[in-house]
Amino acid sequence: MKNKITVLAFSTAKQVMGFSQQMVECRPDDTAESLINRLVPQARQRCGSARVALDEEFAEWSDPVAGHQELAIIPPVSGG
Amino acid sequence: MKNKITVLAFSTAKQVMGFSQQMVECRPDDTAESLINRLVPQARQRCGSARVALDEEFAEWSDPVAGHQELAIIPPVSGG
Amino acid sequence: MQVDIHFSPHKIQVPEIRAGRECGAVVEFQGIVRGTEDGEPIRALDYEAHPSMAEKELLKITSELAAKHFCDRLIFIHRVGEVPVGEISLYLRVDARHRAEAFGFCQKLIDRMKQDVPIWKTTSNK
Amino acid sequence: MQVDIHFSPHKIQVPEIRAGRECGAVVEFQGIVRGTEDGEPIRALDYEAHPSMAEKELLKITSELAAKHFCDRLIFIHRVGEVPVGEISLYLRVDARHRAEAFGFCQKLIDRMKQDVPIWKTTSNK
Repeated sequence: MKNKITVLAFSTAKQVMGFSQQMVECRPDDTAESLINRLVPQARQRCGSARVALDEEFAEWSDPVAGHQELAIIPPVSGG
Repeated sequence: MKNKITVLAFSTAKQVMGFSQQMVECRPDDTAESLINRLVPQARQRCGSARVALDEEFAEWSDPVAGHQELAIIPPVSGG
Repeated sequence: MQVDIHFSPHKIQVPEIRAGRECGAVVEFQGIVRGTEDGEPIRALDYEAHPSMAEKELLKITSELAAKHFCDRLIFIHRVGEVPVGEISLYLRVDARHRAEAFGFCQKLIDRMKQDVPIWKTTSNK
Repeated sequence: MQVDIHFSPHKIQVPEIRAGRECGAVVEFQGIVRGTEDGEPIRALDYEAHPSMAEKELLKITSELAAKHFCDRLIFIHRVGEVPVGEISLYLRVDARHRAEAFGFCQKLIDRMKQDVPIWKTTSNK
């Protein structure tokens, strides 16, 4: 059985990733960074100073994604 | 011809003076302090930390009142 | 800067105004009469003012503050007479390009008002 | 503390709410879309958000701030989608006993929102 995770890309990250939401298969040793880099070459670098959130909590790009349902790429925010 | 000035007393100064507004004769050498002390003994002291305004501008108690139309006794303010 | 200053014995109606094209921030403040004063329940506060002097002082303060906090508009409404618990005694609205100016102006105006603007409150015993 | 957080694609209607009996200060903030962005005239801004994560972040920030600035109520409404020039993108209302708490809470909430709450604006080219 394969593990799947929903990847969300917002704002400028949407352009880099080419989607706003996608269901993705992940490998047992995937980190947030390795996962998105497999979807788009150098995605992590190209997303600049974006942060990552796992299940709606800010996390580190080096954190493993195993056990999470959602990975969100969070470019610098600009609400208001 | 006598000079007259309107004396206004607000808030706690009203209790001290016994009026909120009164037309008063003033002498040529009157200061704000001497004028109100003549109306009510020790009025200046009894008005505590009140300030005085002459023609709607803050002034000193030692300022002469000659040439002004209005003297207002301004206790500590508390708007809001 | 457009400045409107009002003293009114009537219940304050919060004005509905469309902000100007270059306005990015509107800060509004309502001062409301609380149900207790110095720990004792009250029914109302009484406000009195020297309105024409108060307006002059507010205009002085406004022009001083405007030099530092660039704002487009100020509306200042202070109720006078008896103000029942739960009703608005003071309403302020500041429109500015950016929020820091609007917040700075509004807060400093209240601070200065509480030092120098001839308005007084007393607990209503009626 | 009562907290209401909303994200809505509709024009923001400023809520009319009576303050509680111990509330002495209400601070409201409207963030409005200005007619120019980086010196260029614009027609609208587009806002997007991760609403459920944004709500979680706002609740965290709110409970941190409430420890220092004791407030009774917060209403937070952020519009999403296209927001035309002159319309409200963000509405905040903070009710507190005293004005310092209400102003402090409101300003710090906006500052923290602009650091950590997943909401983004882009200039609308439509």
